[in-house]
Amino acid sequence: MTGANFGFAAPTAEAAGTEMTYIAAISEALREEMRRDGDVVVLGEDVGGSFGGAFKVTQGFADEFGDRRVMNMPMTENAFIGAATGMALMGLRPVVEVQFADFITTGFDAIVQFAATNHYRWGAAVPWVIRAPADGGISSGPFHSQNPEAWFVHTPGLKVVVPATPADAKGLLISAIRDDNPVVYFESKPLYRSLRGEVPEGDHTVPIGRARLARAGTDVAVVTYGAMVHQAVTAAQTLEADGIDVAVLDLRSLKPLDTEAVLELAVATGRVLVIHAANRLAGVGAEIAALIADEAFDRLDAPVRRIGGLDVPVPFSPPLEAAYRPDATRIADEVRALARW
Amino acid sequence: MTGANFGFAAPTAEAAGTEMTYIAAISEALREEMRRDGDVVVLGEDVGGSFGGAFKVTQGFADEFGDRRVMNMPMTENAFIGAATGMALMGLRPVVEVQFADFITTGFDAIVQFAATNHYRWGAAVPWVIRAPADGGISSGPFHSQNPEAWFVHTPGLKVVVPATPADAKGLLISAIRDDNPVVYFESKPLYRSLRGEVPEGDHTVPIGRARLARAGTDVAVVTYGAMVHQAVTAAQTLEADGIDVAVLDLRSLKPLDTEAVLELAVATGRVLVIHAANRLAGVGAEIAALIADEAFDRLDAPVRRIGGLDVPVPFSPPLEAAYRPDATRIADEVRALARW
Amino acid sequence: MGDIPLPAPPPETQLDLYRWMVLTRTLDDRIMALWKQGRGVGGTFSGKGHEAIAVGAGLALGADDVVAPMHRDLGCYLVRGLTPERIVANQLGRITGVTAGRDANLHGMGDLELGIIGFVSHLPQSMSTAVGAAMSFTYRGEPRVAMAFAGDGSSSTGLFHEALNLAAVQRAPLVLVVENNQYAYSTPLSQQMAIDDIADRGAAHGVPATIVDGNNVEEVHSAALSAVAKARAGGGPTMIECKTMRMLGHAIHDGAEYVPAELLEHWRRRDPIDRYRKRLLKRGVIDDEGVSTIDKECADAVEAAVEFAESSEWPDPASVERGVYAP
Amino acid sequence: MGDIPLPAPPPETQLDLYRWMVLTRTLDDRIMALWKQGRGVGGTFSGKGHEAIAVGAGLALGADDVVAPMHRDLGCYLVRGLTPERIVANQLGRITGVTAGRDANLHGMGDLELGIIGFVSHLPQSMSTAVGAAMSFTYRGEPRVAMAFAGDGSSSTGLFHEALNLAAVQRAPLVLVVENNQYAYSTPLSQQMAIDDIADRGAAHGVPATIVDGNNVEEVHSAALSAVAKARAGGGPTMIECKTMRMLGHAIHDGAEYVPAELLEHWRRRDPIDRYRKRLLKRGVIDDEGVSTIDKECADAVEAAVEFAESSEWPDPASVERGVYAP
Ligand SMILES: Cc1ncc(C[n+]2csc(CCOP(=O)(O)OP(=O)(O)O)c2C)c(N)n1
Ligand SMILES: Cc1ncc(C[n+]2csc(CCOP(=O)(O)OP(=O)(O)O)c2C)c(N)n1
Ligand SMILES: [Mg+2]
Ligand SMILES: [Mg+2]
Repeated sequence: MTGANFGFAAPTAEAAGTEMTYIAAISEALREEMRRDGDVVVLGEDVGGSFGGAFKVTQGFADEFGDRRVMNMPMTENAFIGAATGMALMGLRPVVEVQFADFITTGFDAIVQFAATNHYRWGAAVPWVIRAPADGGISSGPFHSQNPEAWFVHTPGLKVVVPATPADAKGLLISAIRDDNPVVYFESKPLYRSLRGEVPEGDHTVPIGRARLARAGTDVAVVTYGAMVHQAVTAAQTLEADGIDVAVLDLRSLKPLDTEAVLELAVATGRVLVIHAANRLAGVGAEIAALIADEAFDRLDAPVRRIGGLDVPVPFSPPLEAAYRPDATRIADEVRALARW
Repeated sequence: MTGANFGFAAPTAEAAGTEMTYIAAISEALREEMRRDGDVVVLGEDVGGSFGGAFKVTQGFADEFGDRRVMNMPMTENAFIGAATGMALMGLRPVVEVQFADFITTGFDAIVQFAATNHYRWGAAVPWVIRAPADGGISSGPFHSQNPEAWFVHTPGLKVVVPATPADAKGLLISAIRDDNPVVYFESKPLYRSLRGEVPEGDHTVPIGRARLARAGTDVAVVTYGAMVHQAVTAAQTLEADGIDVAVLDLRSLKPLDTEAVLELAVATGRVLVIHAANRLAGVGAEIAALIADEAFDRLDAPVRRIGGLDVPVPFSPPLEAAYRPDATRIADEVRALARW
Repeated sequence: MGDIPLPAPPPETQLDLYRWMVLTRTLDDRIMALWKQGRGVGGTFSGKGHEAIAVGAGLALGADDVVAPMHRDLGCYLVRGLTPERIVANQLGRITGVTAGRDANLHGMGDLELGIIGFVSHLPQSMSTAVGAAMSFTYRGEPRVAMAFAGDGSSSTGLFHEALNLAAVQRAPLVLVVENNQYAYSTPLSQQMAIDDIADRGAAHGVPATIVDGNNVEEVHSAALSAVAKARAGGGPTMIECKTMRMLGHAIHDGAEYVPAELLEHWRRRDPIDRYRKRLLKRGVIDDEGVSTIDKECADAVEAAVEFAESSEWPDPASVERGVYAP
Repeated sequence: MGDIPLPAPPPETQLDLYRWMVLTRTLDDRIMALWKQGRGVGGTFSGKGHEAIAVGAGLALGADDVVAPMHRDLGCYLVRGLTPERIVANQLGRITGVTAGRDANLHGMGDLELGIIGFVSHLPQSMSTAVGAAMSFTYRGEPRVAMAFAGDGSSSTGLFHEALNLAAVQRAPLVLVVENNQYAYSTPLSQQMAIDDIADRGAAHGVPATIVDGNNVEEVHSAALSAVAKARAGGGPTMIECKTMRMLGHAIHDGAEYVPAELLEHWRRRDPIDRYRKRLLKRGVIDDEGVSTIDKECADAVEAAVEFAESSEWPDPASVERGVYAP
């Protein structure tokens, strides 16, 4: 259980249009956009040179695109995210890597106060993307495991996406880069090299704001995103044995939220479980549950339930982190309870 | 409609144990705690000298307590909140003023990453208070009107309080100062000098984590906090004419939340409206609504509804801000709809 | 700082510098008066005393350059082409204002057509934004320069140092104008920092810094011209520390009783506009009639702007959710 | 930097400095080995090359002083009294570790009884915390000093400057030890900043700064002793820039292929422990047998610690929500 869990050292470039890992899909999307559009530049800590980023997403990029397009930054998130905003105002499309999503708070002002409010205030677009490697479950401790998406969903003016599959990782990153607004793109570290999937070749985009039905089902709906999608699907498979037919909705985009898809599924099943790895209290799941409980009020057969992380910093030690974090077993238990309601 | 709306210039010291303004109660609490306990120190921008803070909460404090106890800070929120943490670790009880709650983001790391996680990680208490003048409705624009409480409620390890009355302003500040944990104390600027009320003399504490029934009622429950409590009470008075008997619960403490009081009232009325001035999307109201909709599921006669700010930066111009912000009229309309459900 | 007399700029430039300063002061005074009469909306800021900096530095830029001014830089917004109409309308929250009622007083008064980046309260976000703009010029090989303004208070913020360091290590074409007006709100320099000159902060990042008399418009202008030329030629960033004094309170509500009267008096005698008027009269670049004409033109322009703004529509409440996102 | 030979400290101190460095290196090596064998939990950091700084500075403090070390300062945690047992157990996430399984590797390894403030990843939060601790000493009139560690990477962060400025303007009894190890993760100094010496950053805030050879433990120790004495006497903060080299990767997973081999070779020849051993042998403060004894003692202590840690219990999952708040 070392840094190798992130696959720090493994290669990310794979042949296009094949099955590939989640992280390779991110690299591919970024590489293709940079080839297509000279306005796309990359900046962040350690993203350049022969190193290519803590997770190697930009390995080989400096060679291909040059040092002025793949820029190593001093450890100054507030300044370099602000600089990305300046570049974006001048018409570039910067893609910023924060080394771990946990460090996004160091640039909080640059994101929530300036970039997010800019278009509303004086009509100037800020077309940047922040790539933020998030999530835990791999013994990385309180500062390399965070899921800070709720803060950004609550912030007017941002878009927030969280791909759960290699195909969406590619499609959402391309869409985010082409979007004229500031987009925070949360990556699920635990999926980086553990998850493989088909990825469409070439110009594959996924519209921001549209959920994906990861699994159809009629009895209970699980609404979730990121790595938890896979825990939910695993739970759903287990529950087949119990005769419970579980639908899994992968939100993909948290802001804007695909409220239509959420409500449709809620109405269809009447029983909804909302899940995320971020701590549950005042998390994004609260918004989703409140939305369903309001708008689908008289179509619900059971209360909208939520599973999330506990209201504690993400603990380091494996038994503690396991207790902190939702998983397929807890999901299955909760779905059973809902089905019996 | 100038800065005088905040009453920048009016005096804050009044005779104790009388009716006084909301802001005078804050001053009094702080002054009394400083007299009682030499470990209580004050720091922030412009809090010292003859000036006594942007809102004059600490006017006269430097004279009484000296410059080493009422410290003007350079405009460096991240550093001076971090310094407060260091002082707190050494056993002091710093009370930090951020000039406007909007600037709390500049010290975000110091709060959510260090102070909040400290006790969990290595067992050392951080007994500071951050006083954050929040809320709008007085044409102060996007950066002097924010209500950022949701971010902190989502953060493990913090406590968050929002007094709505002079008595609670005093009682909660004293409790916050004596609490051994980091407490973010949000003040409602629009109440500063517009609201007067009885304030108990001397050692008046209000337990953190306990809501207050601002108005009893049986038909519909409004759950809210801060300045919106008064809008809700006004709406409730209006609704008497409609024959609707409205209860208003003033949460006072957002973290920990008085879930018992919330659920009790939800069960008693079966109809709940949750309100805050912060933008509604993924706000604290979502947590409260989700909680009620889950735990009081079969006791609800109507969906839990929410009113909050719109998902836009707080706009400056009065007609826009009025459209942005909940008020008694909108509250009354929504309560009527709930009562009719 | 003013030891070696500078060669005077061409008469046309002298008149330009003077005229813009007078317009700035006239507009500033008028806005203060409006607020005192209760005709304002929200709070507002005066840049009185900062005219030589805002105008002198602002006029050193070319049309394609970009600038990030702040709350004391009314003159800079003006020289870049924001009309008094749009400015007053902004302060009054009207639909015809730069931000159409979205942002307050001088906040957010950006216009990319005019090369102006709107600022936010969280100081000095504009500085890192300007560094990024400057980096984009280098990336694209454009001979453009970005200028940022920052106060003495801002110079202690972390972001100031991060941004300056970034500009230095990237050799970004940045000109940083530090407006050292002795105070951050009520806090004097002595409680903000333990150094005498903010210019010393350049050395921490390898950025050359000069100190100028911020109440001498030609000195500011000349230093800015050099820094802009150097940046444009690939010479990297420069800091210009302008020593001045904030002549009114921090904002309209603030009487600034905490400022010693002698200090204000000292600087009042060095008023940038009075001094420059005397100088131009002495040089014969202008005569009394010319002075009156400019005064009159400025007064008229400002009056028209107030009239325009006060008779402008309020924004439509139904539009409140519009514009959060670029389409 | 090492030009004028320093007077040697007393032999006892020399032996102390040496012994703690050897213990540090032995523990560090052992932890690396554990991880290579797959017996680690999560990632971890090596401070190889930093021993003279962590030990030399750490030993300059008195028992009542406070220190905020970071991820390369294993030696400092040790000299302050954290046992190898608690340290290894922490790294392995056991209940007997400093953080009882809450925080990872060296993070959060604080213990106020020992005057240690635990750090967080968000660098350099410890620095402002140490400044606050120092301010509390002044406030209470206690003759105590706070010491903070920061890396070259940290020296570009805004917080570094804010904290240093705050220490200066408050004349806080702070000693700042900058560990300039040439790299922030994969990023060499040349891509981080445009200055040669981080010590130059002191001038931005009026903080005197000295440069020492970070691989010469007596030089570090002597500079730290002076700075501590000065701070204790009310003389305000000092920065000590220690030039050194990170001898392994950023963390256990990092092979550091981006570091030129010659650079590492250059610094390998200046290994702080090898150099000091030779020096002590030459001075006759220690003989070969003494060296072996220390080696053996350290190896035994570390072995016992590993055994202790590996046989310690895991934290009880049922306790996961405990301790978020002080009671
Ligand atoms: C991060 C942040 N904290 C606090 C404030 C509140 N504030 C507004 S202006 C100001 C003083 C700024 O001083 P300075 O940079 O010297 O500019 P000046 O107003 O003197 O021109 C303060 C504290 C702010 N705008 N931003
Ligand atoms: C605010 C922040 N951003 C990013 C990181 C990730 N990170 C951890 S250590 C490090 C490099 C630190 O360099 P330096 O300060 O020189 O210390 P060193 O590791 O070289 O001892 C980085 C970028 C972090 N810890 N904190
Ligand atoms: Mg100033
Ligand atoms: Mg380093």
